[in-house]
Amino acid sequence: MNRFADHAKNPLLISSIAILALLVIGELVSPGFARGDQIVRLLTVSAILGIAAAGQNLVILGGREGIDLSIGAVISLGAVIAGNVMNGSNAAIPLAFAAACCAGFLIGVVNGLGVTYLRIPPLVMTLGMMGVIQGGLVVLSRGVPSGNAAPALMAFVSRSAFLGIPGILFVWAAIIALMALVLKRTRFGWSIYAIGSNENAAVLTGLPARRIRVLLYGLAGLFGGFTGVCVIGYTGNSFISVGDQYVLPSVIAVVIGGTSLSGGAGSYTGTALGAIALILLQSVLTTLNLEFWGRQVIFGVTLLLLMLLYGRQARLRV
Amino acid sequence: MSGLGKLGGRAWLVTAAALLVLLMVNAVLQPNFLEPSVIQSNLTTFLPLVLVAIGQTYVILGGDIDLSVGAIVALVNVVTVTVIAALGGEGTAVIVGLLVGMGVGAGSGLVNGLIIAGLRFQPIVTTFATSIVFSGLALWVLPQAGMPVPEPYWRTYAGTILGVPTVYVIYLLAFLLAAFLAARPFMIRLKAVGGLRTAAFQTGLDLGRLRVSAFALSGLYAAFASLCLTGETASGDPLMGQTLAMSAISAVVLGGTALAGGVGGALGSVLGAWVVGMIGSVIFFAGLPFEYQTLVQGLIILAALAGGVLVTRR
Amino acid sequence: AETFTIGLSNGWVGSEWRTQMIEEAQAAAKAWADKGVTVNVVVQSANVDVQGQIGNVRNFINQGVNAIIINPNSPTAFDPIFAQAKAKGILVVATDAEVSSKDAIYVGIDQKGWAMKSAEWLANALGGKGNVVTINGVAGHPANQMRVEGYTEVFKKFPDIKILNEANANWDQAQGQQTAQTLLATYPDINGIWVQDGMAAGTWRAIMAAGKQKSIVATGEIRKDFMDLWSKEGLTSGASVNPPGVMASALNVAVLKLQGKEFKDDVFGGVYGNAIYIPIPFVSNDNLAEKLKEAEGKPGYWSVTDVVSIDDAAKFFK
Amino acid sequence: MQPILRARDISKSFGAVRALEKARLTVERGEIHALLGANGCGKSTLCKIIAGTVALDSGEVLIDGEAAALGSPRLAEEQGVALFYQELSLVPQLSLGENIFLGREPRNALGFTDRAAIQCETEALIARVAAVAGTGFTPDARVSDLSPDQRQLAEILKVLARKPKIIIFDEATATLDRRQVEVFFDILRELKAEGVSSIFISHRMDEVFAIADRITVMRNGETVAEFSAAETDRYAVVYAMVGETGAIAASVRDHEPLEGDARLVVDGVRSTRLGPVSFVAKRGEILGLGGLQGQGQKALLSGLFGAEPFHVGRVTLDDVDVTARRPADAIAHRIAYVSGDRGRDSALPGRSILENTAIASLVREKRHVIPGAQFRERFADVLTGLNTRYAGLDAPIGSLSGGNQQKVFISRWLSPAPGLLLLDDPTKGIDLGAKGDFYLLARKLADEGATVIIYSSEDSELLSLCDRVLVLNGGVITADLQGDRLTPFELTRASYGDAA
Ligand SMILES: Nc1ncnc2c1ncn2[C@@H]1O[C@H](COP(=O)(O)OP(=O)(O)OP(=O)(O)O)[C@@H](O)[C@H]1O
Ligand SMILES: Nc1ncnc2c1ncn2[C@@H]1O[C@H](COP(=O)(O)OP(=O)(O)OP(=O)(O)O)[C@@H](O)[C@H]1O
Ligand SMILES: [Mg+2]
Ligand SMILES: [Mg+2]
Repeated sequence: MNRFADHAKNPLLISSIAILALLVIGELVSPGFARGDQIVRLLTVSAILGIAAAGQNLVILGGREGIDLSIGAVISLGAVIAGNVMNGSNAAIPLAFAAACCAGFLIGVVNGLGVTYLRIPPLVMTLGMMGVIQGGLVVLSRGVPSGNAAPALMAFVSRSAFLGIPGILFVWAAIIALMALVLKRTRFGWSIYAIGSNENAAVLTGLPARRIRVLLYGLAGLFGGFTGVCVIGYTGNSFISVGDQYVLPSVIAVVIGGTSLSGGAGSYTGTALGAIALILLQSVLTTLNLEFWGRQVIFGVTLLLLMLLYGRQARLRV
Repeated sequence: MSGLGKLGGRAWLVTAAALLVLLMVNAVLQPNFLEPSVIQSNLTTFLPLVLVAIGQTYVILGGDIDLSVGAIVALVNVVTVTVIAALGGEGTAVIVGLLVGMGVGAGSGLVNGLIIAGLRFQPIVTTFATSIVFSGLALWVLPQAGMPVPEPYWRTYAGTILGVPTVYVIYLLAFLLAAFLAARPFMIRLKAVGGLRTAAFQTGLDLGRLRVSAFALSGLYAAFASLCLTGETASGDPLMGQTLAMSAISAVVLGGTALAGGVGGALGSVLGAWVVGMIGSVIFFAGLPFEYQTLVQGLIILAALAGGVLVTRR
Repeated sequence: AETFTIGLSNGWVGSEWRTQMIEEAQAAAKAWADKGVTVNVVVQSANVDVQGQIGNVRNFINQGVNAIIINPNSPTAFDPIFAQAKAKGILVVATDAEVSSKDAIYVGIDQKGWAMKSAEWLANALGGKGNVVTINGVAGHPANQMRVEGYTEVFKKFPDIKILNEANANWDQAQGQQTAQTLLATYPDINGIWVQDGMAAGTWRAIMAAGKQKSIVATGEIRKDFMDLWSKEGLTSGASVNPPGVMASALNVAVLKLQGKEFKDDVFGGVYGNAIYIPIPFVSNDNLAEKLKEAEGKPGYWSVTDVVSIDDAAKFFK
Repeated sequence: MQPILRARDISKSFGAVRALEKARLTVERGEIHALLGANGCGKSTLCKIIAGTVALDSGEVLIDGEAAALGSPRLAEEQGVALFYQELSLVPQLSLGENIFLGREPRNALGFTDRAAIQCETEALIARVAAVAGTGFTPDARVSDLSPDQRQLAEILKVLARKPKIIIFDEATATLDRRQVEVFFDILRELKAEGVSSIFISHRMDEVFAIADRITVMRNGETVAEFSAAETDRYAVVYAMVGETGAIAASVRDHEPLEGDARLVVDGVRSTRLGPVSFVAKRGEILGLGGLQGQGQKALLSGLFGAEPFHVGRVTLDDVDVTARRPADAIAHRIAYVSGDRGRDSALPGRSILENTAIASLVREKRHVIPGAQFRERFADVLTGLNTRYAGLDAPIGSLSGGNQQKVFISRWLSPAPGLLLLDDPTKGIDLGAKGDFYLLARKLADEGATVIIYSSEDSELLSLCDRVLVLNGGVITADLQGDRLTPFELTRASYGDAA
């Protein structure tokens, strides 16, 4: 029982089991669901959510009730900026990435400054920022052509680059590896865990906790901007609410990936698996020929069941 | 009382000041702003947010958060109109509908509370998941908007009870319930739970019961809000109330309740909700071009939140 | 000269279609100057829920406008507030989505007819038989509901058309694309996809990614950038037009009414008996080139539009 | 007669950590019973089990001869047990009065909280400690505004207000000064006179022998000895605590005045509750900071470390300006700081022992990438050198007992050795064995050329360890004791200043 409980606490294992189970259910319900090319497409969608969740993961790891609700608006902004910058031209893709990431980074830094120096609770700061960006997008998108994704960007997201696998998956794999490396093997990574675990103690070992936290929010924005470019690569053109659907799922992916919402513990590998599990679940539900409300209820209940395994708070009486 | 004044005092004074400024600006921009009918219509508009914010206050004071209030509002609305219609729409049907609606609201809150406090789930993600379930159920009960409520219902809501506008009566009752709860040991204990959970536990408080009560109250107040909305809209709508949760959190924080729990109170949240409502009104009467409205509203709210946190910080 | 103040209320700012709707209404108001009528418009446009939009209407009432034109967030929720507006002598016109209030009129397209038109096109394009999936907007939303009724009614007339699955993707292009991907993978034998609005672009991307653009027919949409793609890729598609000009049309009708004209007795119809339906243009491969010419020089987000001119509007009156 | 409390064969494990192994404790009616043992031997765990906050694995507790219900703190309270928590059980956001009556608020006829009664009853309780409580200790003072010793007093009052028949004081005197301890002892004696039984946990042997009737000693989760205080002596008790193998640290003070030049020069520093303060310290010197609690000793240390920077003034070390604006500045100048408040200032809970150890070195050595095996070995060596007992570098820090955790936090600064070591009551709540290791380490570092500044709430620690003691009062230095003048008498006199 104890051994089982120990394993049951390993989020990587649980997410993997959940993913396998969903694949099996999907294949049973509709043969062909777990086919290779379909899996690749689902992974592509997961990659977009997963990259968005990377930023979310960082601010959550950094503790102090870290969360970024503005990430959806930043994604939309990134998509709109990228669309305007590229406007169908392959040559402008690097510039589009740069511009979207910069804009996201700057917004993230503002979030970070508000959270650390003005000590506004992150939920509130980023919620307010979400409203501001959405308003800014309404202003920005008016009269300005929203533009189109460049063909090469769309190929990057949905066409095979190598062995039937699109470029974005290689990029995501690289991000997963890089995040694991940074979190486990660099001082910056250790610092994130340290400030998430006990900020005061981290400062007393000489870590610039506030600068790190500002940077984390900046990175969250940067990942948001990057996601925005990927989204426009996926959809072909941008619209101002395109990022809304990523806000809470990015948090959920982090949580079912085993990162504690109180900070200081977790990994991005888990988050990536969480993102895949979430997208798979949505997909399986789509294939079930149910009324919409039934899909909703099953979706919500499944999320609760997943959290039953490891999204829980510590017991008070030990 | 002195202790209360010292602890909660500064936070809601700031919000009150902000509200005063907004009121004055609005009065300048809108000549008939202070006419009783205009005041009443504004207060009517703000009422559902006020109610949801009061309920959310208890959850936040206890150190949790409830993102599902919007979905509860929708669920209560469709259940109420369905029950009233099913019972034939007479006087007793309305009463039963109201009671069932409140039961559904409190019950939904209870479910949240039991899952979160009982199974030790994270409140943010849990209430997000239950909100998906509640909205699904709302769509099951009433797949599309419609099903008018009987005329006496919404005529009474828009009219008067014993000569007093019904909306004011509801404000009064909501305040009385909030004041009742504030005067009970329940409030101190809830703040203790939100303030430092281990200490509250070691002191022997029944954390589970307190947190569940807070969620149930939040659900109940969401039901009140929903019943008001039903009075305002005179019909069922399974998509009702979707932006309420986030606005209510803003209102609670603007009202000086600490998001981390342990500090604050319902009165501040009422002021906070009024501030959120007044910002929209001021922007309208300032005559901004429409594409700037969302931006300016966002900026003002962000500034108000930041300002509030800054001023109350020590 | 006559002067009227008209309040325009829009409860969702998530798409450029809405922006275009308001801009066209503003332009229509200006155009009245030629007729010696001053029409001042006051706009309230933000993401609000029903309660927020009721607040908007209240503001208009308190401000003392002559008429309110609203793109409502609910068909039924405004009955009491419209009654109050009418009591103050304010004309209330709903557009884009019908309202149940007997104190308001509706000027706009018949959403059900809109769906029937494209469903008929799809059924005919399929030769009256085949497997169809549908991708809808927000479940429970009135416009969505009427559209579902519309296509259901049409497809019922074709016994050989089988609806395999009806999914909801919330009028979000990316979700539409993701849903289409899953459906395409789940049902290898899809012949036709009936899909609404912006989600059509996403659906077509999924179809193209699956290499099935020759074997599947699907409904399309009326944004310029989609029509560009449509023509470039030689797709087989058809799209009912819900013109963003509906609000301008409503405004023209409203001003005529404010001038004291009386409606003809038989103009009203619709679900609630208070609707003036305006024509629904249709874009198909037959007239695509022509519509693209109209769109020349417009930004990618521009939608094919149509406004009931003042003269045409006058035909509704005695 | 029945003992009022009898705990038998209590066992408890936290995961792999065995906290208690058939521990026992017997307390008679109306006695003051000291519970002693090294850090991590399970004292707090045993108490928490009796108070219902920790679930036991096996064993039984009898109160008045009846099997006690241990399911929740609430049940324990109903059976007349109250626990003073080592980490305190106060809610910082609530007022003192609300905290004291939390969960048992007086009510009026309508069932509403009777705030007037809270105010009045709290005032009555405060009166018992008013003489030593300092300013601002009022019923409506917010607990987060109280100083650490005031919070400790508040926890004492909270426990008293529950009118229990068995009170457990788990290191209730840890941050109290002598006068406060005296008042606390008076309260203990009153309770005893009323027939209330007290369990008293402390690491200060003086206190134990001053107040206890009987003594129970625990080691490694087991109860190893029971004494009557009158019939035993310190040596026997300490011997039982550390076991045969334990070496008891002797005095390591070097009585010869130090030769050499001033190395650390602190010139006119000032901060909110400090200053102006000026002094010099030599290479190899262990400089103590004495005086009553809260006279600016901590402010001085955290100022030197840059955690709460000085407003004015200048600090030089080896003629280099080391006035720190933030800890990183100080660390760059090889200044190290170890706090006694491990939970707040040192521990990175949930992280591994390696991370807890190595993080400061990464900063100091400006490394951005974590090096490999050699790096791990380096810290394993340091920890071993301090006699730290741990399962492995990757085990979480929480798996260690308090004393061993403190060794980890000290080891942060030892590789390489610091030039100036600031110790802020570093042995608070640490057992004798670990303290001995600690003193030896401080002396060794000093001998190797470091300057050590230590604040301690225990005078005996300063007297045995330091070459010189600066006594602070009201934020300024009022005495500089060294050589012949470094005696308990002089230290006490200087601490109390004119008021003595
Ligand atoms: N949030 C709440 N909403 C409504 N009623 C409540 C709420 N909390 C408590 N009550 C009810 O009020 C009464 C008093 O509650 P309270 O929490 O003060 O408990 P109590 O009577 O003091 O019990 P105890 O002291 O044993 O905890 C109880 O009957 C309880 O059910
Ligand atoms: N909640 C917990 N989780 C895991 N281990 C724990 C927990 N509480 C205590 N321990 C472990 O149990 C052992 C006994 O700890 P306890 O706090 O009872 O010791 P103690 O005698 O009170 O020590 P000290 O004198 O330092 O206060 C230690 O090894 C400690 O690390
Ligand atoms: Mg202890
Ligand atoms: Mg109670």
